[in-house]
Amino acid sequence: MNNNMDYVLDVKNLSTSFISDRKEIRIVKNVSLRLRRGTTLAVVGESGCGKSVTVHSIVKLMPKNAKVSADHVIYRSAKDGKEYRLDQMEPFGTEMRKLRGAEIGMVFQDPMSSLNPVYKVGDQVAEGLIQHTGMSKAEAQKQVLDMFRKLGIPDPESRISDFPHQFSGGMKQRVVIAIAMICNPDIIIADEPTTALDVTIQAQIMELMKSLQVNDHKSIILITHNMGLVAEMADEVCVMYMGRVMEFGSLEDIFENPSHPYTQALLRSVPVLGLAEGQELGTIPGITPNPADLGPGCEFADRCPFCQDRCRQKDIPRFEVSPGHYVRCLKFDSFQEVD
Amino acid sequence: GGGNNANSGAGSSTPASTPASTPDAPSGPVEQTLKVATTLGSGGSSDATGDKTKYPWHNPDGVTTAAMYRTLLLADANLTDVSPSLATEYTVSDDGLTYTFTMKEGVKWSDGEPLTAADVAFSIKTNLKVASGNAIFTNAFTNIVGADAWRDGSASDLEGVKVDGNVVTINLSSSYGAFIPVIAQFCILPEHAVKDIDPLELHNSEYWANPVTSGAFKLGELSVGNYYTLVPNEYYEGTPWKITQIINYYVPDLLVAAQAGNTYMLNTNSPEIISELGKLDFMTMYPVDILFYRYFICNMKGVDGNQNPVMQDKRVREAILYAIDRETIAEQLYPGLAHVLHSGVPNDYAEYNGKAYEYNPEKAKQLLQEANYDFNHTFRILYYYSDQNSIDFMDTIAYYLREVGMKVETVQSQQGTVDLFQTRNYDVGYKGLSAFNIAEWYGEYSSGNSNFRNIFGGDTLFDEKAEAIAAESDPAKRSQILKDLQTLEQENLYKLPLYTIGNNIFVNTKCVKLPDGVTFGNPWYLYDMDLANWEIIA
Amino acid sequence: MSSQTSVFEQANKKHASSLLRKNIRKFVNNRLAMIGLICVVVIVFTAVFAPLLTSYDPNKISLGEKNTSPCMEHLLGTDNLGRDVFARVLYGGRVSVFVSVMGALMGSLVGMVLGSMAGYFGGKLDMLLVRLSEIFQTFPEMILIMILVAILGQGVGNLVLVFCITGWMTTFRMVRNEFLALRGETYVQVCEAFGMPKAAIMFKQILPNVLSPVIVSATVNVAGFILSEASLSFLGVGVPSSVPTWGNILNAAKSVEVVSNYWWLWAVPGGVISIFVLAINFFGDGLRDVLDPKQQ
Amino acid sequence: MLSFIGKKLLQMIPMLLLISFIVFGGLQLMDIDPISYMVTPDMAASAENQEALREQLGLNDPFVVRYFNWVKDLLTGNFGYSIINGTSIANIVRTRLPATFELAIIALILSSVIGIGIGILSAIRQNGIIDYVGRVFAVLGQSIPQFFFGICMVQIFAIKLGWLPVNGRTSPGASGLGDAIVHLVLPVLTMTVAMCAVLMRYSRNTMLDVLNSDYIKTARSKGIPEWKVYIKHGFRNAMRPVLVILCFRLPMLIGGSVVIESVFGWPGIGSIITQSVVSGDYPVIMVTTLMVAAAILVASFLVDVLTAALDPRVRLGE
Amino acid sequence: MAEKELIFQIKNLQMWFPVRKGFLRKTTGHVKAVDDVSLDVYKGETLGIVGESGCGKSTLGKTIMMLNTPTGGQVLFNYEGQFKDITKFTSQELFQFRKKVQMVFQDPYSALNPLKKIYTAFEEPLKVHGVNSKEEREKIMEDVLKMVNIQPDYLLRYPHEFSGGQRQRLCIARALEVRPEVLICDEPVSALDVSIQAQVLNLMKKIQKDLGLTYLFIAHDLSVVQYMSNRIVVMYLGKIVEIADSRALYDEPLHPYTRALLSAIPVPQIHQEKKRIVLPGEVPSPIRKPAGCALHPRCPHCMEKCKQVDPVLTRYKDGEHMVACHLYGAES
Ligand SMILES: Nc1ncnc2c1ncn2[C@@H]1O[C@H](COP(=O)(O)OP(=O)(O)OP(=O)(O)O)[C@@H](O)[C@H]1O
Ligand SMILES: Nc1ncnc2c1ncn2[C@@H]1O[C@H](COP(=O)(O)OP(=O)(O)OP(=O)(O)O)[C@@H](O)[C@H]1O
Ligand SMILES: [Mg+2]
Ligand SMILES: [Mg+2]
Repeated sequence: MNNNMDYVLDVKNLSTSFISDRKEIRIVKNVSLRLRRGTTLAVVGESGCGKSVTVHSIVKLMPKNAKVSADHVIYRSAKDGKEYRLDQMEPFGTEMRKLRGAEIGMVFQDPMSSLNPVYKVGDQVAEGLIQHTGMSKAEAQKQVLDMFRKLGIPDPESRISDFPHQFSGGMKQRVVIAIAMICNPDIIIADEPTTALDVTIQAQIMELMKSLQVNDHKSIILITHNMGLVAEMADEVCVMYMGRVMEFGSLEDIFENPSHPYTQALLRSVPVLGLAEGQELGTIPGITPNPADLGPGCEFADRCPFCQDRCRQKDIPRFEVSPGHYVRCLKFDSFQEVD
Repeated sequence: GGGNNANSGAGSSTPASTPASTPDAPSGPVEQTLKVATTLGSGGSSDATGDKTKYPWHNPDGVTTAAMYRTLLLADANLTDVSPSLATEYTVSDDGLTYTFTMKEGVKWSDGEPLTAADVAFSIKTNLKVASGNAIFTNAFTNIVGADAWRDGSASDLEGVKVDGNVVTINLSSSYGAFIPVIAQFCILPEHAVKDIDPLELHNSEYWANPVTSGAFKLGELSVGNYYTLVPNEYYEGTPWKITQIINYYVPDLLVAAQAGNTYMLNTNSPEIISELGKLDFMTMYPVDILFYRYFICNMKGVDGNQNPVMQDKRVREAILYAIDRETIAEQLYPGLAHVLHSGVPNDYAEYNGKAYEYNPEKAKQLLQEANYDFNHTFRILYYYSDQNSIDFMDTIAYYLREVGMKVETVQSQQGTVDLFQTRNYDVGYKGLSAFNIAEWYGEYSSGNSNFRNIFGGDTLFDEKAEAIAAESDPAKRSQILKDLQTLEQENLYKLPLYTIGNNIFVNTKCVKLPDGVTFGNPWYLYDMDLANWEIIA
Repeated sequence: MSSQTSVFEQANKKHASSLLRKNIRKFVNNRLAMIGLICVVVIVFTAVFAPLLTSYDPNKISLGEKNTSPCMEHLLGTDNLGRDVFARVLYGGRVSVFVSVMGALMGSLVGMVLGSMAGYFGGKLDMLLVRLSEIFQTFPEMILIMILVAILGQGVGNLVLVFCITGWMTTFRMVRNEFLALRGETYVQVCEAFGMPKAAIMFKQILPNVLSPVIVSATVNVAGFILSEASLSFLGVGVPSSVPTWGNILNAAKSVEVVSNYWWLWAVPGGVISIFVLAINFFGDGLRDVLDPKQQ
Repeated sequence: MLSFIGKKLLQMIPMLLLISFIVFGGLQLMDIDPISYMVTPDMAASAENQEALREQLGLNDPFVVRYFNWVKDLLTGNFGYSIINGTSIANIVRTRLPATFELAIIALILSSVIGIGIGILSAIRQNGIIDYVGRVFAVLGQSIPQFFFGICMVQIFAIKLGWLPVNGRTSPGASGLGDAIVHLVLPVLTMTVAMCAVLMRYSRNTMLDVLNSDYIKTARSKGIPEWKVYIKHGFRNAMRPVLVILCFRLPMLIGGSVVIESVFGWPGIGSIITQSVVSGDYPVIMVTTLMVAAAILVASFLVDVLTAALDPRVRLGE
Repeated sequence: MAEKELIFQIKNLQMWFPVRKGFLRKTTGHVKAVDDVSLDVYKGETLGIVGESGCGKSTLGKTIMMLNTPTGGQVLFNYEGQFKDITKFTSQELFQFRKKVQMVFQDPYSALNPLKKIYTAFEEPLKVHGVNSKEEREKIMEDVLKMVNIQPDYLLRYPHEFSGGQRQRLCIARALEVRPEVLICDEPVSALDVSIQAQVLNLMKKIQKDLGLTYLFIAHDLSVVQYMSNRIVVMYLGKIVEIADSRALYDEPLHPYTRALLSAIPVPQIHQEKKRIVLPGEVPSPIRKPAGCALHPRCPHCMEKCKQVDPVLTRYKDGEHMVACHLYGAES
């Protein structure tokens, strides 16, 4: 087994529910995942499956109507070698704030709205730096300039004092990445960082992130629903469906040996460039259910071609089909069950 | 003549809204400041907006006017007797056409200029040319020889007024019974300060923001919209007043001002204010009996010949009087103040002929039916008082008229007498008149009355008698004329007299010590209140 | 195929009102909004059915019984002319509610029509109307109202007109902005692609979608107009004082004497005004929560 | 920024002209004979004298002539005279406008500070005590007729308790700040209560919106303290829509002073407008409303500038 | 490729939107959303249009449908062999034309009026186009619903009760109600989840086969376009840079932009070594287009000529493949 220290982030049985209209709806259910140092973990799944909620629960940036519980959420810092129990921290307490930004950087989906429209981008980037290092504004500006250069923002000296609305989408996303990177955090959590961008710009950003990861030895959690991006970026993949991790494994595990019916169907339904003429796409029948009216058992049962009665009876456990490759499907009940 | 209490134009407000004030007597260690108040609001005159002091040729009322201006003669509280003021003596010729006034020597204006007979002549002449002033003055001065020629500019001087040294002689072309009481209300203005002001705009002039005065006081400070203060006039030659300062506050509500101790004197006929003031033990009430008419005028016919068909039948007019339970209204709405009237002659006058319109709804209905009154017609009653009491009163009237089957709408006019005399879009108009004397009441019927001819069509029926009552001063003859007028009035019923309303004057006797023997009179006129001896004690 | 219609109809029963039902449920769950609604409904009902609730004529004067405190005979006492306060408040509500509701409705209507046109057609017309609304907005509302009353004269009808003239701007701006946004919505383009007439697109397709904020602002306006009516009575330029309205009744009771001696004369109309305004505001807030998903 | 200000200033000119035209034209609709107001028929000395007055005032000229004369006069600083009481309008404006502004500005500042402050606090502590109390206060403040509230305040604080003067702006003899302040308390309080309520509700809602936005999440993800998130990132963004609503409220503030001034005998422009309207003093109505409109235009211009200062998108153009 | 019947012939189509500024709203420039586009569309084919956001794809689609009034050029439509210029149509003719060409839009969530029942949304176009009897309308509605696999009784629901995929199917069905010959699909699946996307794409293919429709398929995702189309048009800043058979485009992309686009698309296959061409910089705003070839500031093969002369669309090796690039200028 791997040394625990290899895992920067270790999440065990994270559950989140929201209370709305006096009803409690479980959105994320017993999610366990581990992020290996220096690698990229991709979280995939369709819209609304709880990807964002999962990572936001980890960094405790949740609205007031959320209830989060977990067996543990451990962050292992490379800087001081300590273990931090994120699940036991106050969401906006000093401990948590010290980690946020400094050790865990976040990049959000929509660059257009992630930047405060009324402040200069340079100041926004420097803000976290000043907060965590206490350095002067001038020093911070220098670092910001460096970071802008590194991220390939042209003409950084002048752009540093521009406002967000003067930036194009791709440039804004770079600024957002700069905000996440400026304190040199161990982990970068990127929540669909390119969904709002064009392919050619997406390619630019992805190249950038990849190089950051490789050169600076960062650990990245990449949330996406683009299987192509996963294939290009990830080392390990976590496939989510309706708040559950359906399958977790290395890139090879997922792409060459997709085990969960959902993963299989997902991979088949994506059009691939150069598909032979007349070749049909695989489809997933049915529609995505509403999290509020899910019954017991497997969440995918209604759309699953292999569904049996027992799939609908109780929560499906995780089976380890090969080392580090976990599947939540009763088809694999011959394998060892892990909690 | 008579000051019309209903200062119409702006839909004059409650009777309580007229400024009340009294100076009071000095002495003692207490600072001798008399506080009075003027209501802001309704009414466009400058003192109602707090921009200026009062123009004394409207209603010459109040402590402040008395403190600032003087007249040739000073009337007593009943306006019957006069005593010398600016004039040391006066004479009247036997035919009642020539008046001479001998001016007191050494009188000065507040700016040090001497006050002379020329100022008197100037004031009378100017008054004839002003656009706005109390009708009592115009009515009286129109009788001066050459008044018309002077007014229309065909004469360069007013023939009937002559100045000779310190004697002013006034010649009338026809006798005018109330000439002396009117003179006792007429404030003399300084020629040297006023002569350059266009008489047409005199009432509006900025001059009133800082006028030159002849009385014991002159303006101290005017804080627009807040207050003005009066301070002693060092050129005043008479006995100095004990009071050393008068503050006139501009207030939204007189009662509140009284409660807060911001006015030591006010007058009112509103039962609500009376009862509330009654609770303040420091306010002492002095009832005054005055000729304050409340009445309906029937919209008959304009000089333009435009007739209002509804009111033509006399039975309809009569029915209205029968339909309203005036006794009860007087008792309930103006307890102790209102007295029902059956003509222009109050019931307690000897001349009252005894004809009474008692509450009799059946008779009213019958009369209406006889007159073929159209019960689907919406009967419009116009009024311009905006105080709650008047609104209540109108509601009550409307209620009684509805009870006899009429459809009634009461309309509160913002544009007061304009609607009353010019627009004339009503069946009866509710009006008040604080009459100087009874002749003023009957003068309204006269075809020469420029306002009422618009309503009564310039009917000459009353002319002769109305003129006679104004001119006559012999009591016996007056009595006969009054009786005739009364009959004529009741035969025609152009005006429906409702009642007279008395007034109560309140004085803050905790702060003001009144001299012995002071009597209060009509608060809208000038009279001798012995102000020089008022004293502030708290 | 004949069975088809019935399929539609059956399904209709099952689904038709689910959106409505959901919204109603949401609204019912909002306690304040429900209280507001109940108050408004109760007050409006009592006003409408005033003759059934009281046998007194609001104008019936009975000078012998003036200023009676509340008793069995006169539930809320009588005023200084012996008129039954309960009856007056009920009948007064008719006028006040009518004036404010009609004012708000007409204002919204004008605002909606102008706003739709400005938003849909844009360009010069839009610029013109926006300028116009800005100018109207530059005048203090109270002053504008007073000037209009001076021009038009007093009266219930005129007051409605005045409220309409002074109240259309907010609706106008709202509708216009919504239209500018909705004009680009795909379903509008779909309609255009089908060649539907412009008027139908404007009024049948887009307008219903802007109704909810309009309704909310109309409720707010109703509350505002109730207060304006009272203020105008105070200034003496409102509904003629012989007509009982809440404003007139309260205004009649503003004298110090009444305030300190006859509490029911001011507390009742004052209370009704405040409760109604409060209730309308609560109701409006609730509606906003239900109708405007952004605010949740 | 300068060109922005210049452009805004230029835009005000046609606005003002239009407003002046509307004001002038509108008031011609008032079917009134100014003479009847200048000289109340009761006190009318004689008909000929009145006719002379009419001609003298140029009231017999055609509409357009009168409009241009009026505008010309205005531009040359001749505001004319009240037809009711002859006071020079320049004088009225000079003496009254400051009083109204004093009241309006103090109430504006006070209500903004309180209203926005509480609004933002209650957004931050949504469903907390402040939120609850603030909301109750807000709805209450909005639901009591202003004049009635004012009258009650006078009765309680001036008459019963005697702490404060009943009306007016200054007392005779007394001068200085203390005197001014005691006179201001009640009118300002009355005005603030209603104004506050709206601002409170509005700023609470916008702050809530802002707090839900992505950049707040970004700010939090940097690990900066919560108060900084609220003040730096939340407040400044929430201010912009609040400023807009404030701008819309300005007319109401001045309009509200109409009632307040009547209740408290405050010698401001509001009470003059009331009286002019009631008495048909149209030159005064025209000039004073024009002044008020101009003042509001200027104020909203200031708000625009402030908005631009707050928001670079406005300042630099989209 | 021969014997194909033309259905649309687009000649030098131009759609410029004026940019107005300032108080007086003076026109200070133009957004050249579609600039001199010429294109042939054949009956029964699927013509894909790709390009980055803002390059004018939607504008092109809408202009062909005359939802925008073009500022220049012609759009000829085949009326039984006769080509008529629809840009000159009267409003009545246009109204009739709307039956021939319909559009499916990107966002199925806003394509249905949230306040109207689906039934109403389906009924309205039929009413407008003169199907007056209720039975007839319901028959048509039922037919089109069958085509998209939605039960007829769903019609009485409100849009919010449907998922994105269902809504998009409803939108397609509604467009089919008037029996169009051409369907312009403006990014019909980009708002949908991957798992749903495939359903809709397959359905569209099936419908096309059944009804013999012509598709103009607009998307920014080249893989989707390629899956759907016979021929592909690549646009950049309002201009067509390349037109090719979809296979040919994949096998032999000519234009540097097309190549970059192809290489930028992430492929969901692992162990695939790929040389990615990353275009530097951003797509310029269509208000300030660079002179010469619009791509030149970002192009790795930029030549001096590219900065001055705008290349025209020319046939490559006289085939169906057309490209607008100076790199191939010599060969044509
Ligand atoms: N504050 C909240 N209150 C209630 N429900 C919420 C809240 N935030 C998210 N949800 C619900 O949680 C579910 C998962 O949301 P989440 O944002 O994690 O999805 P996602 O996988 O990130 O989807 P996407 O790809 O669209 O970003 C959704 O059904 C959403 O409605
Ligand atoms: N009505 C309009 N007025 C002004 N500019 C417009 C208008 N419609 C589109 N544009 C501009 O034209 C250009 C092309 O827009 P279009 O919507 O056609 O792009 P697109 O390729 O469809 O982009 P996307 O992939 O984002 O849908 C854009 O810059 C857009 O801003
Ligand atoms: Mg997400
Ligand atoms: Mg598009």
